[in-house]
Amino acid sequence: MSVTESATASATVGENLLEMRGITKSFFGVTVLDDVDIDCRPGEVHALLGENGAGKSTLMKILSGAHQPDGGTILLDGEEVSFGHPRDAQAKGVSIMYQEFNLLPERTVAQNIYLGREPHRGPIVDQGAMERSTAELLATLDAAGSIRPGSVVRNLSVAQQQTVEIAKALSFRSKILVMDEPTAALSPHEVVSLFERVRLLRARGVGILYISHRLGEIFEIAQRVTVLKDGRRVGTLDVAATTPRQLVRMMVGRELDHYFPPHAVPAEIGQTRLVVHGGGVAGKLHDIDLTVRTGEIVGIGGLAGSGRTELAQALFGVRPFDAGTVELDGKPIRIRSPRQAVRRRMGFVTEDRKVEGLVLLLSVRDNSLLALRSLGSWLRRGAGGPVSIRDLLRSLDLRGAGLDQEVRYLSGGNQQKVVLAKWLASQAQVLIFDEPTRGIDVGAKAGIHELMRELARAGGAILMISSELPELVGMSDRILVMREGAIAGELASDASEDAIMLLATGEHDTVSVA
Amino acid sequence: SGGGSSPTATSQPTVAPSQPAASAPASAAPSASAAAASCEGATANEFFDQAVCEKQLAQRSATPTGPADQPWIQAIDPVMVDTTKYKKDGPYKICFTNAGVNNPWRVVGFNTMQHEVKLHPEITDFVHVDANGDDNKQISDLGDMVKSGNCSAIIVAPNSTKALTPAVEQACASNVPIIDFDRGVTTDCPVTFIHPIGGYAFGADAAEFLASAVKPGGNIIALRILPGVDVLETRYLAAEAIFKQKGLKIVKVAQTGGDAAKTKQIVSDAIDEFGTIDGVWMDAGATSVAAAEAFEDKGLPVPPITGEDQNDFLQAWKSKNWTADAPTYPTYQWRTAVIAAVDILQGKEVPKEWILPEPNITKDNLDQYISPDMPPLFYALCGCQKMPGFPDDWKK
Amino acid sequence: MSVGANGAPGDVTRAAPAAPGDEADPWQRRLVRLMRGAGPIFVVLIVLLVLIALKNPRFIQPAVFLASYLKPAAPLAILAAGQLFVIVSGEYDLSVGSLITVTVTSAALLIHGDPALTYPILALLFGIGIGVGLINGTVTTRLHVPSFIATLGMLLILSGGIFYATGGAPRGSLPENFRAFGRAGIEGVPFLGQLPYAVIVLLVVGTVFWLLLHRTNFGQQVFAVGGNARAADLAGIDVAAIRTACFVLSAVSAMIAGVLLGGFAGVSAQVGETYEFQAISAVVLGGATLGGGRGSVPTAIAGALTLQALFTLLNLFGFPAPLRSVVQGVIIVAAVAYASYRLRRSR
Amino acid sequence: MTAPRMALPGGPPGAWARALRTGLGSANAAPVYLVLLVIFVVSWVIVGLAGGSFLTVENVTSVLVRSVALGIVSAGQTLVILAGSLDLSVAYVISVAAVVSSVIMNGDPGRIVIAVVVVLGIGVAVGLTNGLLVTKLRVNPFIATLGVALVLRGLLNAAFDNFAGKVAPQFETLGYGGIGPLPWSVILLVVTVLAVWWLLRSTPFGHHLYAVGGGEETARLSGVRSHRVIIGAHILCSLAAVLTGLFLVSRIRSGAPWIGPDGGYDLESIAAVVVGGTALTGGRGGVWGTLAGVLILAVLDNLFNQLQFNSFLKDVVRGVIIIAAVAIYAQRQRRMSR
Ligand SMILES: Nc1ncnc2c1ncn2[C@@H]1O[C@H](COP(=O)(O)OP(=O)(O)OP(=O)(O)O)[C@@H](O)[C@H]1O
Ligand SMILES: Nc1ncnc2c1ncn2[C@@H]1O[C@H](COP(=O)(O)OP(=O)(O)OP(=O)(O)O)[C@@H](O)[C@H]1O
Ligand SMILES: [Mg+2]
Ligand SMILES: [Mg+2]
Repeated sequence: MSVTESATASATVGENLLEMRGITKSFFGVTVLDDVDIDCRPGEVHALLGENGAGKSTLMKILSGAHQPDGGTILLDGEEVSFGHPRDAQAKGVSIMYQEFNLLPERTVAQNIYLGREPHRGPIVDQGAMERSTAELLATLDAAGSIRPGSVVRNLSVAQQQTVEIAKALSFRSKILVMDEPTAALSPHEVVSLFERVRLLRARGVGILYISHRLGEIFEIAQRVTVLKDGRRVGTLDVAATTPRQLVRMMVGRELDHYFPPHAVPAEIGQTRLVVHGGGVAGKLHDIDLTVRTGEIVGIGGLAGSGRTELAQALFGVRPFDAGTVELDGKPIRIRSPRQAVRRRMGFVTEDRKVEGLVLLLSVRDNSLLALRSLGSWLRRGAGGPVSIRDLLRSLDLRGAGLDQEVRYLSGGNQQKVVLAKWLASQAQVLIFDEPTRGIDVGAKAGIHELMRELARAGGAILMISSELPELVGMSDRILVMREGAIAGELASDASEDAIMLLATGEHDTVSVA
Repeated sequence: SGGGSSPTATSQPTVAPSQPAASAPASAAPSASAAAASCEGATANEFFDQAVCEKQLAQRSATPTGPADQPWIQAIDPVMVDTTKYKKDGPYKICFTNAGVNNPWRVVGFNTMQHEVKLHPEITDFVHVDANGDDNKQISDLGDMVKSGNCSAIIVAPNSTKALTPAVEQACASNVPIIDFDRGVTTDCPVTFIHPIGGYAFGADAAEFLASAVKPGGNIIALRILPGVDVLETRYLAAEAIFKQKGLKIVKVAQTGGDAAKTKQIVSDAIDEFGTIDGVWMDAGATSVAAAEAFEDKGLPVPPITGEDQNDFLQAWKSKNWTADAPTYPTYQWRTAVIAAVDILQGKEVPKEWILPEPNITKDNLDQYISPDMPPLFYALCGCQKMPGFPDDWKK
Repeated sequence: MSVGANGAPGDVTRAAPAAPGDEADPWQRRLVRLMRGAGPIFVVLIVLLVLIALKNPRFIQPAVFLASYLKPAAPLAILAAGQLFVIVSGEYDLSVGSLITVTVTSAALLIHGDPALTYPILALLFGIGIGVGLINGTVTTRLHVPSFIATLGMLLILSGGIFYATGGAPRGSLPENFRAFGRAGIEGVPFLGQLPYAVIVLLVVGTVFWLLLHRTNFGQQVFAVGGNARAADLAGIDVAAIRTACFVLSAVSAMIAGVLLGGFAGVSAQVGETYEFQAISAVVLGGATLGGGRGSVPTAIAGALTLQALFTLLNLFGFPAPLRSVVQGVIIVAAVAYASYRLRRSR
Repeated sequence: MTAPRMALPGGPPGAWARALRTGLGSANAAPVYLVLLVIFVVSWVIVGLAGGSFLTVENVTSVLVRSVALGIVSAGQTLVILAGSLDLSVAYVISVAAVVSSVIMNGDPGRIVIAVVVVLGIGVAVGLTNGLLVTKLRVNPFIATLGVALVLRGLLNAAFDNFAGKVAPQFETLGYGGIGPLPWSVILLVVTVLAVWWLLRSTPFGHHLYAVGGGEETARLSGVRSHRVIIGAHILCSLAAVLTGLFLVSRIRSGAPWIGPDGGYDLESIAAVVVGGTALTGGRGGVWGTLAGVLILAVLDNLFNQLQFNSFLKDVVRGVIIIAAVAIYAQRQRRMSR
């Protein structure tokens, strides 16, 4: 579908450290990688770019042996390899820093970093050596002060955990290093020291595959960039020979303008719905003040770990506020559990569909009725309800799935639509979206954006957490930016992405585009 | 746990002389006189001992020493041993390590034992430790009693034969008099071992009764609690031999695990399978009533059936006028253990092997053993009827 | 309880789902899924019954079938149906065996053979059952004790408690009007002869539980809770209440099973032994998933009937008693392994 | 958040608990030992008042000896539970070990070694079976090990229905002998616990065990061969059960097929492990906690014996204590995870 620009800078075979050819992969019948090629040379940083759900992480998980490809070949130093287990990949000198945290909360930093390859004398793990080399690693990341090798990961902040992930990836001293969004939760000066490491590794001839949504970073350290879209390779370019605008077009397949539905006009915005004064959650959030009115979408931006999900969880009673007051339609309320929130016609589209949004074993119908049923009496006969689920899902344009299809067989986008159906069926008036389009393909993404806007127009009050700046800017009528558990500031819908990053980091940062 | 195969979950081994030496008015015991019976033709397996079998069958007609109205201090062919070396002045502390009180027979027995203790002012302290049917715990329990060094005498009711032997040997070495009753141990170091005649006799009584009551060639179902418990195996071995001699057909041998529901199920299935069952042989009486019900529920007459001196069986037998027989394993041996302990401490001689007689309950002497106002799981041969506190203490 | 290697949603055993994308009407699809997901156990059951009939033709006479097969099978079937709720909601109930013993022994103790007391005491017993269920549920959901441990503790408390009360062995007795439930039946029914009350009770309980689990809001929420408790919670479902209700249903089914067993064979101290494992085996044979989210009342009952048929058959063929547990062990493991294999293949 | 670490009377301040924890290498060991301490002291007082002797060499050794059988098998159970699995087959493995070893020895000292080797071999086989069922066939551990238990039970009862064989007299010293007041059996227990502790704390296997129990996927992505780890844990668990069987048969002189199930070692060992503060979900806990759990049950046993308490009432108290202990840890864990 999308034009494949001539892969100008493709290297001649032989000098490549790594070649992945014709990689194909599908999950539950949904193809997420389709005949993808990528290679990497010694001492090169090869960036991998693409929208959420484009397949970047999956491709890298195949390289690291976490997933097995349905088709395609992997060549290391020209010889074909196949990784049945991550250990095989490690043995061949491929190490990866995963996007989602892969640390054991109950274990120490050192134990996590050397998990699976503990230094040992004879049969005995050399704890001392382990902690010493951990300390050295952390020192190279300027983190020796803040993180002890012996401290239990559970007690670390998200940013610190991110740093540990990096230290772990570096500790492999491997030929190929994959970094999947390493800077998502880092503050700029942490990013700087990370890049120093990366340059040192390049000098040592390590090949680095680097995934990031921040174009600025790519232009700073990458030599080549491959763009993925909907699981296909759009093209590979020399960074020197391209521009952010070109990359964005390759990623999105269209110009960014006239992509999001129009913002709310003042007339559409009605009375105040939800108000929080000085809301706080011990150790997580403090001094939260916010207001959401009918008809408007309030965006919440910030770095990962800035407390956005906690805020959503506090509002919805998952981990309730222990300080401050909340008002709904002018009346002070206390929401101590999600159940109470649902009974007040609130809805929460969570960050992680599979874990928090859906019962994968149940059918589309049953998932759509989840919230509605929780409101009904126990003995009422199962199906139905005031709204017809069939019509509802038709209006959501849920393709390729019958009502009795188990949701685990749906694509990410369709799954997200079922989550929406759940809240529409329960006629939720105040809706919180946490990363509503994470891992969802462009088409479905536009559909979901349309729906959110329609909900607002229909008098809904919407709070939208997003890590995607374009989405934030494109969808929000107002933007709140969080930093370290507090609201750092509020911006108008026409705010620039720099302005958001500036508030999010509290200092100047490289410009980032989706 | 997922259910074990322990003999402790089962009812007790029992034996009975067909001539209840004195405890019953001379009654027509099973027509097949003991003399006629023999152990010929029994399956010679690890448990079978021809000589012992013959001896037990003979002992059923032996006349025990001692007062006829107190069978618990009677003894069959006693060989007395001197106990002066254990003589000591009271007051006494008697220690009792008990396999458990985990079935009706043991409950009645232990209850009776406690009342026996009350009859001896010289016993100022009676220590009872319950092993919950766990060999290893009982070994520790016994060990602790010996170590504590303040027991005048130790009574042992082993959880299983053999297992306690090493511990008992150590106990004997401590010069505290050891009294073993109910199950044996494979050492003769205890001062006395109190037990009824033996499994062969029990099995034979029941089998002889069926032989007399069931037409030759009739179908017999033999219900056993579980295999492998020596004291139960002997019952079956003797019965099997006698059925062979008398030409009765054992159409089914099944393990009930001592569970009423299972018993009833097995019998009911057997009736469906074989059409007619002419006699039911039980190696223990706890589930006899359940077995009989299997016939009643099919609207069939209850065939000749054997049981034990458990009250529910005796009452059903009488009220429903069954053709039945109840060999017994008297709970009064729990009294004997205490009596023996005191005798030993007072230096009186006691039988080395104290073999107690047991009445066999037949239709003729049934009435004297029925106690209508007692609970169903009461055992008639507790020898407790004249004790202070009877019957209330046995009802509560 | 976490099940280690099987903790990940992908690993727990499930019946195979209907193929994606196929657009049949719901009822057809339901039928298809029933056949695919639950078929095997019915096939196994029928095969076993046929084998029994071949060996013993009397077996298929309605009267014999009812009296010698269904009647004794009823308690386990009812117990399995109750346990199923707990399993589907993602928990275990190990206390049912001892609860059965408590029912029988305390009934005998309290009624003491007096027919007049039967119904009051029955009411009291159900009170106890509901109480036990509530405690199991509360300890699990409010005190966050894994149900495996909570109900194991309850097992010790109940069995210890009842024997402490009775002094070691059952006391008292059960009057005929109590025993009738498990023993008697409606006489003179055309071709059936006697229709045992136990079978009627099984039909009633089975139907009620089936409606509850598969035809009500509550039932759907049980599946949701077992399938993904966090998602259920975030959808406003009262997870604790649902799970507690499941424990109550399980306990009540144990009381009913106890009443039938007591009626069938009278007072006995071992009456409840190993029933907790039998029930879980039956439920698993019926294709339910330990860890929650999958299962159905008809197949759970079929699982129980299959176990019963298995024992009858082995007994019929004079199989040495010990080897029966071998067969049972192999069968439940094979059943779960097969389901788990089909699940992975279906991906 | 560090506020009251324990809901127990006499709980010392956090510092002490922390010291204990680091010392015992298990986040939950601290409260377990406090529970043990409390129960110990309470028993001491009660027995003292009742005029019994509690803190005597005899009594303490008695408590320890009573802990040996459950202690060893629970140490093994700790491994599988830490790995996120569990093992319901230990009771029958114990019986198999007891019976087979006694049959092989049959009173001949010369055959002690071969007997021990053979039963250890059986242990490996059973553990391997459990492990393969759980990992390769993806059978839920509860069902897998329950099934194996049923199979063992059947085979055992089919082959042996009574005391079988006889151990060599020398072998009985394991059950009854000792150095001075210290019984060999207690030394065996201590050695086993130390070995498991060392394994968990100092070997790669131990680290991987915690990792797999704490998050199998994470461990796998980090290059841990999670299946091998789980299988290994099951093998070691069965071996521990075999040791228990050997100890028990050395006490009862002749193998009895009911010795395992009658001791209720399957559910009791799981109970001891969780009372010891190891999470049933895996990944958290340790063998010292388990030892404490076992001692708690043993001290209760001793207390009830000395007071001649009704043994059924003891089950009630056990049930309550098991639930209460786990409830306390659960609350504590939730506080920490906040
Ligand atoms: N284990 C899985 N099971 C099922 N679907 C999956 C799995 N992992 C990824 N997917 C789907 O594959 C698609 C690609 O996911 P992937 O994580 O590779 O995207 P990505 O490019 O990394 O996105 P992001 O930028 O958000 O990280 C998504 O639709 C996702 O839902
Ligand atoms: N209740 C929770 N339990 C465990 N992890 C959580 C919980 N809430 C949030 N997290 C995870 O902790 C990290 C920090 O979450 P937080 O809400 O503080 O940051 P955020 O601004 O939402 O970042 P993100 O971009 O991950 O949403 C995120 O990865 C989030 O998924
Ligand atoms: Mg990704
Ligand atoms: Mg978040």
